[in-house]
Amino acid sequence: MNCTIKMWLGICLCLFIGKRASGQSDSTSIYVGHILYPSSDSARITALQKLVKHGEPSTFPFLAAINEKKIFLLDGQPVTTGSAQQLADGSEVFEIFYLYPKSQAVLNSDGTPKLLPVSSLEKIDISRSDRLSMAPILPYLNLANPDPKKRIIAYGQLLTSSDSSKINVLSGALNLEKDKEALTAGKEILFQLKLEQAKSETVAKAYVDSLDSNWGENVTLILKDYSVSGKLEGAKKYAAGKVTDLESLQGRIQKAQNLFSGISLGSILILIALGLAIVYGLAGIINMAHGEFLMIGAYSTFCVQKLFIDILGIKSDLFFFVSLPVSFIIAGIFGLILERLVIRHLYSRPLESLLATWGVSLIMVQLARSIFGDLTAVKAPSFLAGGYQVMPHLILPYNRLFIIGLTIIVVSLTYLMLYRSRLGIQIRAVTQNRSMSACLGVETRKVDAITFFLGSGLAGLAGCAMTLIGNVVPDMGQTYIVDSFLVVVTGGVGKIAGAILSGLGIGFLTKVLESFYEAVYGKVLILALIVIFLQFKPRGLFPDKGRIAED
Amino acid sequence: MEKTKDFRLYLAFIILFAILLPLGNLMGFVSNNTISLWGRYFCFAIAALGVDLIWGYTGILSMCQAFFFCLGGYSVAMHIVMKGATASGTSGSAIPDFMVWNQINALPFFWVPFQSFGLALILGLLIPAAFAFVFGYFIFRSRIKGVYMAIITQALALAMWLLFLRNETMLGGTNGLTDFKSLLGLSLSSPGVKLGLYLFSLAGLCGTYFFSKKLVDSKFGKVLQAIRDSESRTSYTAYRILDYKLAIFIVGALLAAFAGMLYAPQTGIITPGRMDVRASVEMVMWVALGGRGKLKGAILGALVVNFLYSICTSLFPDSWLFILGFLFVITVLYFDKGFLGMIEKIGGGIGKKKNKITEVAEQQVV
Amino acid sequence: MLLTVNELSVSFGGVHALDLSHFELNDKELRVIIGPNGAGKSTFLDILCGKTKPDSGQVLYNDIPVLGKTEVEIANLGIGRKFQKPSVFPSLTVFDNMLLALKMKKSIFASLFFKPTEEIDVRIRQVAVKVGLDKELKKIAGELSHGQKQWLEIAIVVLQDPKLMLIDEPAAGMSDEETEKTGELLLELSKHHGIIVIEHDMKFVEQIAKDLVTVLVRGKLLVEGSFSQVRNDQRVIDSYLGRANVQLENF
Amino acid sequence: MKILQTRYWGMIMLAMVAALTGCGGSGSSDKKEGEGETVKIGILHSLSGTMAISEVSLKDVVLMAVDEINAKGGVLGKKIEPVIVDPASDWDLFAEKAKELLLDKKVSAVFGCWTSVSRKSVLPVFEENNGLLFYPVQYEGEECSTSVIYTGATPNQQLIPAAEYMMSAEGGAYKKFYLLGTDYVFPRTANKILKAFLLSKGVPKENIVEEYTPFHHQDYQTIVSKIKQFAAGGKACVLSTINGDSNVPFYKEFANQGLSAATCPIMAFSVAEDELRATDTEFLVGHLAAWNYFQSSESAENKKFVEDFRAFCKKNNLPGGDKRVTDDPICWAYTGVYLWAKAAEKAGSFEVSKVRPALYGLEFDSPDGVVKMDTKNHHLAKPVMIGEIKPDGQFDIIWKSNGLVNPEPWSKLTSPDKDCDHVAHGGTYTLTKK
Repeated sequence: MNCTIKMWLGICLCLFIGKRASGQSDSTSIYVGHILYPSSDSARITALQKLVKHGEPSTFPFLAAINEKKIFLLDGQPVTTGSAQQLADGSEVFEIFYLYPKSQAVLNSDGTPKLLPVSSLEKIDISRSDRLSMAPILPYLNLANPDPKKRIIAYGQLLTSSDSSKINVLSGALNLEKDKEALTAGKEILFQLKLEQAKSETVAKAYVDSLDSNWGENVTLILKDYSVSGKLEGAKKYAAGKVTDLESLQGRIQKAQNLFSGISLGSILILIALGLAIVYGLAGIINMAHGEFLMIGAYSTFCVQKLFIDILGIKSDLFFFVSLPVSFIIAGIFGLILERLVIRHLYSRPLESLLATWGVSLIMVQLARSIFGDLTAVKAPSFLAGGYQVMPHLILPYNRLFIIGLTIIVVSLTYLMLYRSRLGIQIRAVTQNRSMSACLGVETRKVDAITFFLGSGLAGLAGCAMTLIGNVVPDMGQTYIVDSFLVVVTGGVGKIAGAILSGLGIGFLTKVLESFYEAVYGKVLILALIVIFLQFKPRGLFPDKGRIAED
Repeated sequence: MEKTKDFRLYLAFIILFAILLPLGNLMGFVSNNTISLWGRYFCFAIAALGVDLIWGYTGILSMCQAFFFCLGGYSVAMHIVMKGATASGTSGSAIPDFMVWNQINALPFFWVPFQSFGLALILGLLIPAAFAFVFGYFIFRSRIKGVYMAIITQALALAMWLLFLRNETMLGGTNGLTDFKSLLGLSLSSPGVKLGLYLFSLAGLCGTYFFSKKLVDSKFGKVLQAIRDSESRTSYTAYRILDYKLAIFIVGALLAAFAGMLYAPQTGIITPGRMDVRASVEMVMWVALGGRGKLKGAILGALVVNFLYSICTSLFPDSWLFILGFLFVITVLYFDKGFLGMIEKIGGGIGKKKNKITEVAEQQVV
Repeated sequence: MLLTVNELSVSFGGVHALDLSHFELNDKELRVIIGPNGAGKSTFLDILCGKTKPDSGQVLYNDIPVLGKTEVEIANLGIGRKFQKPSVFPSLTVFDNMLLALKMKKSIFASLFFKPTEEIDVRIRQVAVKVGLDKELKKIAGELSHGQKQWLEIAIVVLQDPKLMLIDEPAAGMSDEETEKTGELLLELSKHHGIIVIEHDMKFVEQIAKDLVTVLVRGKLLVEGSFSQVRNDQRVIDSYLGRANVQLENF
Repeated sequence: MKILQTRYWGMIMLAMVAALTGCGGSGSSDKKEGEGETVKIGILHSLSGTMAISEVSLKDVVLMAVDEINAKGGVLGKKIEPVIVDPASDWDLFAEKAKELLLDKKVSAVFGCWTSVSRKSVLPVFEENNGLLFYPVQYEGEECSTSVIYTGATPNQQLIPAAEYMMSAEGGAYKKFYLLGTDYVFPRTANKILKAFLLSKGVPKENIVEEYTPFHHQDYQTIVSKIKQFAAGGKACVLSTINGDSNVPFYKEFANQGLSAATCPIMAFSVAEDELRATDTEFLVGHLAAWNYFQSSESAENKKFVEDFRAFCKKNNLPGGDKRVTDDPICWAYTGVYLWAKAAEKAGSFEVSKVRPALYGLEFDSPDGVVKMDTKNHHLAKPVMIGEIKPDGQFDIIWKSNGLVNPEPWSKLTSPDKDCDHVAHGGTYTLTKK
């Protein structure tokens, strides 16, 4: 950190050499003093404005700290905090840096960096309106910020800056830029500025090409603007041509994005519908409480997180991996209890089971409400934040990718379990002919219980995954439940392949329709499509075949 | 014997609801709130009769009855709102308030017929019937039944609910239609009119009950039960199942719509909240809890469940969901014939008085 | 010719369930179809009554094409079906079961405004006596014994007054005495109706096979002839033997 | 036998009449107002169903205010007795429960409702029966009922200052506005007013986009990618009226697709501390919200209020205990009880017709500082603030209005011809143009 700060200051200085006479004047120190100890409200803002006007590089670290709202006093000196370290008792301490007149680390007498908790520092509150008066100088403050995101913003701010030497400053800064994303963004600004100033068509065209090959976030917009308001006719046409190309490319990217969204919604539906399909296939039970097992899974994840952070004091993402099996098992156990207490008595009466499970879902929702209150959420693990950038304009969020991956794994495991294991054979046997299986020595009751455990557990797993995209509320189970019922019906009752195919189909169609119509009309259209589909395939995608099945 | 038992039961029902409660209200023992509560329960009971005909007798589990209920409710509400707009005549226009707020300047075409009360009544029945016909035709044609039927109708209810929530539908969005002033020139806030609506609902319930009873006792009703028992046998005995299912689906929709028409003016508001998935499942619940396949069971279920809902949300605001939830589960588990079956069982336990109580639980099938 | 079938074929998931080149039935003929399990006997009846759609072929009933018609249309043409597993209306009374089956207008409105008459009552009682259910008319059909259900289903088919009856294993689950009674009933019915019977019980087949017997094997017609011809046909014995079928003992 | 049967039936009938009127009867047998030591108030907030998430806290804070007032001796020498019912997020049940509270329980005032539809549902009931409802939530305006005291904000007390702020140099001088909301009446009306305001300030039409999602919408992929396209080129912000549980998925998706508060801030009108309580605020940090009250207000009154509320929740073993937070509706629900108590003291009676006029112009030292009832239109004048979301789910107050902002139930922008005055015009009236 120490080294970063030094580098930062160095760059600041480099960038400004030759631009402004550098040097520490007495007035600067006075203004700094005014900011730290203002004699009146207006004194602080006047001093700040003065400092901004002077643009003294030596004050930049100080101003940047103000802008970051990370300015403190230590023994009367302005300081800021650096990276944090965790102590054994869980509390956090920070490295401390002096800001003015010199930016350097605060050291202990033995030369090691001094570590202090924030509470031992005196915080200086500087209002947002005061902070905003630094706007003209902000790009320069952040051009060398260690955080690439901040640098991107700084580059963007240069665009509207009235500074005549901004192109040189920007090129200088970009020479030092290491981050790929920030480089692209910075180059885009640079080329745009140069394009605007280009005098000859060949030069302008070259910059249009550079912009195109650089392919930043706003390239279409920039070229479009230029094709309308540019000065050179030939280059304008050239830019317009590029815009058409880019737009068709963007259309394709949009399609890819829709495809991805469809797959990701589809995989959520599959994850939920899988358990439903298994339970439903076995006993013909419409489990209205299925959504509530999802909720149980989500709350289990929440509890595991609480256990890790509040009780065990482990602040890592480990909890999420623990909570995957835990949510499966806890939801499964609840399913087992439900099966033992209620469903067991209802295997011969599937429609009654619908009503009983409806009652159970009421109880479970209220139970969750009185235990957990109403709104909670799981903090998503940090490695799932953000997304994978396939190309500019196409980001695949990690959490969605994770859910897709999880779905693939869960579906494969379920498939293996059902079609490659002894238990699977028993489950399928009971599904097809309960009494015959019983005659052949299959313990149907045990199989029933295990199936229910699995089905509910899968819902719990889905609930755990759902914490990545939504919050955890007692009635969260209701959101996707009708959709996943539709998936089961369209796929063909009790058919895993059907659930996968129809889940993907419904997810994909929803997203495609959503991009044309609004979400609601999309839903109505989907229903109409499903009804039409069932005209031709009344028993879903994969119906049971043969003579007996038709009774 | 059966006849006299039935007769006594009917008499008791009539004395209680048509004489004792209204008299009590006029004399001030029974509050207006109680009267309007029961008036609304009767509407639910009418809708429950429809559910029982479709599900209890024919075996089609329809989970979109609340949607038909709301279609009826909305049509009457549209008429009332329109009349209110004409009466208040804000800036000379006859456009309901919520449209003015949403900057809709011309009355949407589908609102026009509802200016007439007669047309509103006819459309309130015609639209659900037509809807039931079209939707039912495609569903029954492709022989969707059982669980499939339940889920498809549930999805229909969901889709329609979402549609009605939209403001573009021009039916008031989430807020629905409200601010009902008067119906046929009678102020809806006066106690007399409220009592009148109560009695009218009661009469409606009795009328639809006897209509339904006639229906299920006729050969038509027997065909319905035959369809429930064995669809294939019914069609090999030359009955066109599609016709019968469609007919009873439409009758059920009509009953629900009729109930909705009575319901809206008594409640003072109709919103899409009345037609969400939950509302439809609840209607099925009433019938299941009361006793499926028995008309009296449907009525009993609708009245008892709603009465409990009203009381429990006031007496046990924190735990009523537990109470109702457990009631559902226990009834389904141990009294598979619903409240009627429960009365029968308890009656059986008392022994000597059995012959008096079982009449309540009399079966439709002799 | 009451029924003519040409080149009828159907397969389930790639397996040929039925591949019948020609089949004929005269009016008022009682035909018995036998064959090992999976020979396509029930599938044949399923096609005739409209339950299963064949892949190709032609079925003429009184020179009217049957294929493509719905179950109800076929029933109205005069084809009645009794299933292997008794299929009655278990929650209705025996009387109501029979009333619903009785030949009359069966549209919605006809049912709505139906009034019971003396004539109908008499007709139902007649048939009830014939099948031995005259004492059980008020009973709920679901409470009948298995054999009684079989008879009730036969009564249902009879009351439809079809020209062609398709009867699938009428004697299954019946005592010897009941079986014999059923045989007599079928023989009597064949005086007025064309009947196709599927049966495994060879004693029973012997009792009722006054006309031709057809043997189906693996969906194909193997032999057609009198009962004694068929019983002594080597191919028939082989096909039963090849399948190690228990019915051979009765043969 | 015959006699036995008749008696049996008689008994059943009597029992049934008693049972049927049970819920009504218990009310009428209670002490009449003015006779006993207590005065009843009704609490009409959903404790179950979808709205419980927000409304339970309001019930809690109303009970706390009641406790406080009772501890100081009550109102007019009488202790307040709260009657709690659960309308279960069922709009029809709201009307039913309102009737029950007014007719059977005979309460003097009702504190309740959150959603607009629940208020619309009970409105006729209160007007018919001359009840008084204290409604604590920000709402869409365009209403001016005699029976409702609106302690929440009108559109001009929240939307316009926020939009002005976003357009100002201080706020970031944004030029493009994406108006995103849940599809119901508040966002619709709010966006209508916002749009009118933005257009009047010279924002071109193509720089304003309006979009709605259904309640409980969870999947914001498509919409966020639309916003991303819209925001390309910079100077764009989102004005969000997304409600309740849709917020977290929206913000998560926003961050995951690479948008941030620095590039495209979200100004929210329906995200308060209570919704952020215990949620994963990581994705929300830096985004903005406009309210009339924030828990982070530095005043001594507010600090005491927050501590009292926590202590109350802990004492009564409510979920969340001493980690509970306060927010705008909670503050106004609390203020409502005091306003009512003060007005009753001032009027010397609990009668609605006397309490109502006593409310006009009434001042109260709320946790938010001194607020003042309007002299004629049943709404509350109060300060407006803009806050920046902090990682701990609290707000950094970055802007505050100068003094109190007066309520405008009819927005001057969309309904210039209408106003609300209960003193001279008996409610909504149309201004005569000159």
